[in-house]
Amino acid sequence: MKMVSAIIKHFKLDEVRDALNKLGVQGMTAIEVKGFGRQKGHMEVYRGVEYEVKFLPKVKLEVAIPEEKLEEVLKAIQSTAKTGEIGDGKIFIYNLEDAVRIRTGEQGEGVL
Amino acid sequence: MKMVSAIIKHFKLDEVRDALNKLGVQGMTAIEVKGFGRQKGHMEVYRGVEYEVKFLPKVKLEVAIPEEKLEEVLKAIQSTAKTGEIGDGKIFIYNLEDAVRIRTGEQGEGVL
Amino acid sequence: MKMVSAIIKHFKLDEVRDALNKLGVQGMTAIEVKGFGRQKGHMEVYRGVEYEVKFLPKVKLEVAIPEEKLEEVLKAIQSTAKTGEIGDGKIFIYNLEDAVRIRTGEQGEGVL
Amino acid sequence: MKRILGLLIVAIMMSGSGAFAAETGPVAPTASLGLTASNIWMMVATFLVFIMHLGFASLEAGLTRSKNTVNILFKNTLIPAIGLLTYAWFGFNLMYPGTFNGYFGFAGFGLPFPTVEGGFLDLSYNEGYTYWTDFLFQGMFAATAATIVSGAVAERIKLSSFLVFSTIFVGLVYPVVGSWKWGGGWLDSMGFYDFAGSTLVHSVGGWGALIGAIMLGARKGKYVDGKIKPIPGHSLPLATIGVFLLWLGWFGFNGGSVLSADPALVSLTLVTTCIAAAAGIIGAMAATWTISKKPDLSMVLNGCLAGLVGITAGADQMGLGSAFWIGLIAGGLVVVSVMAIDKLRVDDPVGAISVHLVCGIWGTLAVGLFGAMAGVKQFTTQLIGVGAYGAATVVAALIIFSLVKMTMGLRVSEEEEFEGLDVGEHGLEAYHLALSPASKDSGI
Amino acid sequence: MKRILGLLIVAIMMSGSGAFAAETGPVAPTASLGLTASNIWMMVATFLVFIMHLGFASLEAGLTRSKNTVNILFKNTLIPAIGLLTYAWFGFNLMYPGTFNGYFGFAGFGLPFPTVEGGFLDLSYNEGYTYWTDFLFQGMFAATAATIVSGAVAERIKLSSFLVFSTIFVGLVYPVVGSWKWGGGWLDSMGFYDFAGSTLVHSVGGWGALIGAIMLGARKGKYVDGKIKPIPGHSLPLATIGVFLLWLGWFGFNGGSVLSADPALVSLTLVTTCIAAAAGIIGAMAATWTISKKPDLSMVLNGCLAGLVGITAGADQMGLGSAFWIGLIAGGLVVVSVMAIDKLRVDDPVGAISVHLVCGIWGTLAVGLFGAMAGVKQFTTQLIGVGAYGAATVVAALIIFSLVKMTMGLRVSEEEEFEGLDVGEHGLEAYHLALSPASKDSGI
Amino acid sequence: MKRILGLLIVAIMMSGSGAFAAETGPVAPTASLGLTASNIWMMVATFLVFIMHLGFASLEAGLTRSKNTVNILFKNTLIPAIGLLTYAWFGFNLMYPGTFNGYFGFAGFGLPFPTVEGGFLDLSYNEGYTYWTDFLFQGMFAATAATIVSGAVAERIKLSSFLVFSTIFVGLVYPVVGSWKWGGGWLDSMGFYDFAGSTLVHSVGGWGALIGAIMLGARKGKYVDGKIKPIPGHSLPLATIGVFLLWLGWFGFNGGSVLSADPALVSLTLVTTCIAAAAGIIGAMAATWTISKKPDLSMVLNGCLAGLVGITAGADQMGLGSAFWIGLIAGGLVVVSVMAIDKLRVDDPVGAISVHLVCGIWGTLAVGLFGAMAGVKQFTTQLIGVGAYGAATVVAALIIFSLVKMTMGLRVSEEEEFEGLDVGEHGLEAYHLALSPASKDSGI
Ligand SMILES: Nc1ncnc2c1ncn2[C@@H]1O[C@H](COP(=O)(O)OP(=O)(O)O)[C@@H](O)[C@H]1O
Ligand SMILES: Nc1ncnc2c1ncn2[C@@H]1O[C@H](COP(=O)(O)OP(=O)(O)O)[C@@H](O)[C@H]1O
Ligand SMILES: Nc1ncnc2c1ncn2[C@@H]1O[C@H](COP(=O)(O)OP(=O)(O)O)[C@@H](O)[C@H]1O
Repeated sequence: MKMVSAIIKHFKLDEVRDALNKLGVQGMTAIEVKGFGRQKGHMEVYRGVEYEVKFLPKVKLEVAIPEEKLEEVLKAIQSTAKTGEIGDGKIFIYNLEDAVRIRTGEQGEGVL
Repeated sequence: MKMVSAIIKHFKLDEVRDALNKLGVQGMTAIEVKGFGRQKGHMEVYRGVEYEVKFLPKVKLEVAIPEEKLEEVLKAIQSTAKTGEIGDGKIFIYNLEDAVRIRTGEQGEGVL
Repeated sequence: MKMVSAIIKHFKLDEVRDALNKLGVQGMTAIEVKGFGRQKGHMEVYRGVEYEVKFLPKVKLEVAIPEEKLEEVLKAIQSTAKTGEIGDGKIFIYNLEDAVRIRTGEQGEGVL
Repeated sequence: MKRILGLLIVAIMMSGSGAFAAETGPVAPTASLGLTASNIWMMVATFLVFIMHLGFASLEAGLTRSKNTVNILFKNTLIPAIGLLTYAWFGFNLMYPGTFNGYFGFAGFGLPFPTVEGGFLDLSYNEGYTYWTDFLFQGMFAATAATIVSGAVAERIKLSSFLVFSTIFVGLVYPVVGSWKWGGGWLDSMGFYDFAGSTLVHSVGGWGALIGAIMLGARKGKYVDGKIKPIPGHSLPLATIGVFLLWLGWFGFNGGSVLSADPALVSLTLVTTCIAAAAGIIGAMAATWTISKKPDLSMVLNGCLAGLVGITAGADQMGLGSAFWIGLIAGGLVVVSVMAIDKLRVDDPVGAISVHLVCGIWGTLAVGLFGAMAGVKQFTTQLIGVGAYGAATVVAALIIFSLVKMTMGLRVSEEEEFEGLDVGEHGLEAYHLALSPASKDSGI
Repeated sequence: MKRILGLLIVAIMMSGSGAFAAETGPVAPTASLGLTASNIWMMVATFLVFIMHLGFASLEAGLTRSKNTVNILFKNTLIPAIGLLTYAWFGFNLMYPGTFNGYFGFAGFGLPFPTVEGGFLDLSYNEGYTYWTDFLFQGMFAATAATIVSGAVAERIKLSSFLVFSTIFVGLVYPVVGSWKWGGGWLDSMGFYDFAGSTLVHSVGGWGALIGAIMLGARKGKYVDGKIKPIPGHSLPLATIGVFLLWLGWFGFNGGSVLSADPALVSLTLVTTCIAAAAGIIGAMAATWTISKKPDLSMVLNGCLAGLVGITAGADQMGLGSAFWIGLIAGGLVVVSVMAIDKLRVDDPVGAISVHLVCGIWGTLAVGLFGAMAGVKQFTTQLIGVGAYGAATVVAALIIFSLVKMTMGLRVSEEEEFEGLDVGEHGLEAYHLALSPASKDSGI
Repeated sequence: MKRILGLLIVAIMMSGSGAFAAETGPVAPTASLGLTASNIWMMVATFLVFIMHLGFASLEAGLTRSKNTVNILFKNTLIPAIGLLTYAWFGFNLMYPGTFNGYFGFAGFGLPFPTVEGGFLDLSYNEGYTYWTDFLFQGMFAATAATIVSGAVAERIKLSSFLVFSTIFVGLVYPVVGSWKWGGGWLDSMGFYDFAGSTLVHSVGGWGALIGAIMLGARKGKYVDGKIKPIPGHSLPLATIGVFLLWLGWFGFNGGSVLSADPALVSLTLVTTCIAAAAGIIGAMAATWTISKKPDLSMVLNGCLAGLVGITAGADQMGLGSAFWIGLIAGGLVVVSVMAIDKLRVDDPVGAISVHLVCGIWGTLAVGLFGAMAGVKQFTTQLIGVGAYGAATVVAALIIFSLVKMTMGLRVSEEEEFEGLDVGEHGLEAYHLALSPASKDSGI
């Protein structure tokens, strides 16, 4: 099992979710985060003093999937979340050792 | 070392924490997230237009533990977080390569 | 590639970020979390009833880096985030299997 | 709910012209200067009492959880609407029936369209205000009694059940028992004194709150394994705005109860009101700081209201010293009472019972202990009044809540309670705030 | 923007003493009791109308997203400033030009410094208020018309463009069309009736809002793939505070429009105003509960305002029954209208068009259907008035918005819209809230 | 702290009847129409000044971090309570001692219970208001001076230390220096003019704020490595609500300072007040837009207050042109001043020093530059007044703050400052908001 963690722009969330649903992904978790990468933040002014807001708001989407779906999931996220401008985000892939469904106690790929 | 990441219902947090404390778990981190799985969200209405709120609020609890505790920790979370209804949540298990206590610079299982 | 996840005090964020930037780290993601470890929370009172606030606010900083930078990154975080008091936080290290830049679709260490 | 609503609307429609009576168009200007001046004062007082509804809405929303905020705001928006309409339709004529048996009287449905010739709009009606001002000022008062209940039953009562309860409580119970004193009924004849409503408004609301809180039971998670678990309010700025607006409103609540702009009497009333509010703040601060070691803002806010409720029965009968003591004691009392009621496992999220019932009783009795009317005889009469209002309101609230419980149910489902009434009853959430830069010194 | 601002300032400077006229220092006290009393009332009414600006600011901010909150608060802070200054400089003298041709008149730049001897400050000016009170009350009114537009164009209009539009709209359009009725112009002669501005203020603002919303187009993400996607407001407590403050303000808006403290007339006006507001709440609740199955707080808040706008044209001409029906229908109407306008793909984040334009028209026509003036002839005249104001304002708004669009552009960039106007236009965010303990029953 | 509080309470108890004096029960109605009307006005003005306390509470809370919000609300709730009680106990009699040496006088502890026969409640006391109204209006004023300090020392001062400072500052310093002008003292004799308190209230508060901010030092993290790091306020909606309420309050602050309802004078005062506020908004917008390239809402809000503070000293002496210029300059001045004070490393979280001290001085001097009193001689007298109040208040504030620092300490621990004073001083957090659906166009 893999855990795909994608950091994307807020307004792309709906599209990405729909794309993943179409691939049969049945669950996911979203987290509000702040980050920066090549995209560098922006200047704000408060009471005459300029300062850099370094971290910009993004959504982090975590999706646990069976290994065989990895390729298509990555592709789906990458293509829907893309606008072509910097700040589009990144996807990180972790190995997931196991998963448990709390309601039933089941374990393994079947719970995803 | 393992990192156990449990997505649970808010009102179960206290119970889960107490159960883990009893097992000797000395630290954990909680994050507010939104997610869906088998549980599908609900409808809301705003100014006459119905729409689906797809992501429901959950708490994600991250607990780093020594490998030997994994079994009992999973069991403790699963049994206390369970209500038996869909939406109870999921537990994900990652391998944790190392851990550092910032205060002292110590590394390894001892810091958990 | 490694994912370094550091749980630190809010007011240390700026320093840590600057230290990492100096090491050539080009991106990171911050998340507001609540946690406890050796540091145990504090008492609050509401309408005459005392109760323990168990989870204290922290920032979780996630930084994906090439493996060879791990050592220096850990050191940089540990030394800048440290105040010497309990509650300074912890660093967790995960293996990162892959990373994708959404804008371009590139994969691998180069995107970090 | 919809059916009941429908019935209400149809009923109002049928009583159409009957209900709101003949209309003959605008009236010619009248011109008594004294009336003009006093009427201005009474209108200002009306505005101030009106703004108390925003005060209650803010306070109650602030002291409860954000998942129930829409529900609370909704109730507090409906209450003045229901209050004013029922008061126009029948409440005013129940409360001021003219000459009656002292216990129950009714001057008929709807308000007449008063005319100058009829003597409603000039000095022959009153030296202090016109018929319309009278109605509006009294109507705003009426609605506050229902609002008090709202806070105590918050976060678990079904919306429709609450609306039905409120309609009956504010439409029937409040005016009928109110007529006993302000309508010139039996308690008035007996010498019972309640200047602006420590008992008639606040205790009446407070008794309703008590019965409601008991019949509903506590919020899930409040009392667990024999321990009290605090459920902190979601926004203390909102609660603070509420209390300041309520203090502001009290200038009209007490100052308007003079029923004229008499400079000496009104200004004295305003001063005693403010001194009691200030002393209530100090009293509550001293109590909470002593008992809890830390000064609890929510208690101090309750303390301000406690002082205000306490002075209300005798605001025109006190000097500054008396006002100070009444307020100071009320401020201390409210802190102790909030803790005691919690110990009794009666779950009152905003402290409405302590503020309005406990301090309402205290203020009513204080008329017999302090100021110009102090004396054993008056104290006894005050006790009788307190008892009579308590008995009548408790019985009425029990009956209404029981009927509602049997027919529509009182409490939302456990699941809805967990999820929040906002989503459950309204399908709407109160806040949509993106996670924003932290305020804990970090650069995020 | 800066250039325009600069020009404005220079212009004001040049007209320096000319603009604001001769100053001869404080005036000696005058002493007519009737004037004193009435003037107090008119000043209180002025304060109440003033606080409507905070009401609008809160309502509009509450019903939009938190990333645009600073921008909305900024606009709503600027509007009363712009309104008062332009009104002083020329608006007042455009609206009340004295004897004129009935279509356009201008009494010159700047206000005279009135003197008692000149007859501005005692009974010879007016029995109800002094020259200054007159100006301030009318000036506060003027600014509300621009505020109405602000809500409908929120979350996408460029700040500088909005400020320029508002300056012209409130400085020129509002007073000129206003003079047709309140200045004693042609519609006044014709018998058109609009007591406190259902048409002159609310519809005028509403037409501006409609044109603005159409010319700007919808917010990104509002209408996607042929579907309406709701964009919920970020804080319903803020919106509720706004509506209560607006109701409070309406006591002055309508009550002050009597232009004296005449007890009978003012108090009747206040009662019809409140009954209509209450009925608007009930009407909207019934409509939203029926249509959407769940009672939507944002609709009920709009319903309250709808009732208030509806009664405004004839608040002094109605009895309670009429006021009730006007308010009830307005409350239902606003719900239907909000949904219909959304279906037409006109994106009005706060419902300003439905509340102010639709219910403004309804209220104006209601003068011919209900109350003392009801009749076919009056109804026809009301229709003519509605049409005349509609035509004139639409044309004016079209011209101004088009000129602004051509010269400075109307809409922010797509990127800025996504990021929020707060960061884009102001470099400032409205909230800096750390993630705080949840209110979902958890211990975090 | 508790000990001091105890002492205070015991002291009040001991002076019991002495303090608040004999009570003889309610007084008989009096009946002078002029007094009745003017007294209504003065009561309304009192309410408006009262609501300024909510304005300050909202503004200060909004412009600081959410981890200190409970603390700020607590202080701002306590201040009117402390202010009113000390003013009743001795402040009023210090400020208006009757005939005295011009520098210090005291008419004794406690207020008499005034009677009609004694001439306190009818025309023989005053044509504009009763004794009680006088006390309450002045008492509300007194408390504002302490509130001003609160903003500048926010986020780092110990609660108990602040309460002790405020008690002495508002109880002793404000009335004694106030007596020099309004009590008929030496500056009054000299011809110094300060209509409603640009100096007596705002500069006095502002000097206290300056000394407090300097003695406390900056908030941790404000000035780091020689650079200024902005610490944005946590809620600009709250701050905006605060400023609108303050403007509303100023109608009473300035309008009430006429001390009668004289229609000409009061309405002129209201107009100059509003024009200056509007011009202050424009001035600050122009300054911040020019200097920072982006229009900063927090600066524009300060600009509005700057205009109001600026006009306060001469609100009854100006024409519209003068009022405009005074406000416009104040609006620009406040922006420059906020930036300059920051450069001097004096950390004033809300801009209190710039608004109240700098613009208070500006307004006081403007009386000698604009309007009816303009002239070299008056300007010199104004300068003397500014200097005298500056010297006296600085010395007094230095002494009190030093004593408090030596005995109880001034500043919270570094750890508490990081964690927030809400948890540290009160064990309570201001907000409990669950992370809610984002408002950044996402579906979460
Ligand atoms: N090395 C990294 N470690 C952790 N998160 C990162 C890293 N680089 C980027 N991110 C996250 O991805 C988001 C998008 O980065 P961005 O600068 O847009 O990338 P790109 O250069 O591919 O356009 C950032 O806001 C941050 O949250
Ligand atoms: N595949 C997944 N990847 C990431 N998170 C998931 C996934 N499936 C479920 N979750 C998380 O777990 C939560 C609970 O899911 P739920 O539908 O209740 O599971 P179940 O079907 O086991 O009842 C969701 O809200 C979501 O946050
Ligand atoms: N075992 C753990 N698993 C997950 N997070 C942890 C764990 N231990 C500590 N943390 C996180 O680290 C933060 C700092 O812990 P702390 O008690 O300060 O550690 P220390 O004992 O090293 O001082 C906690 O608030 C929590 O968020």
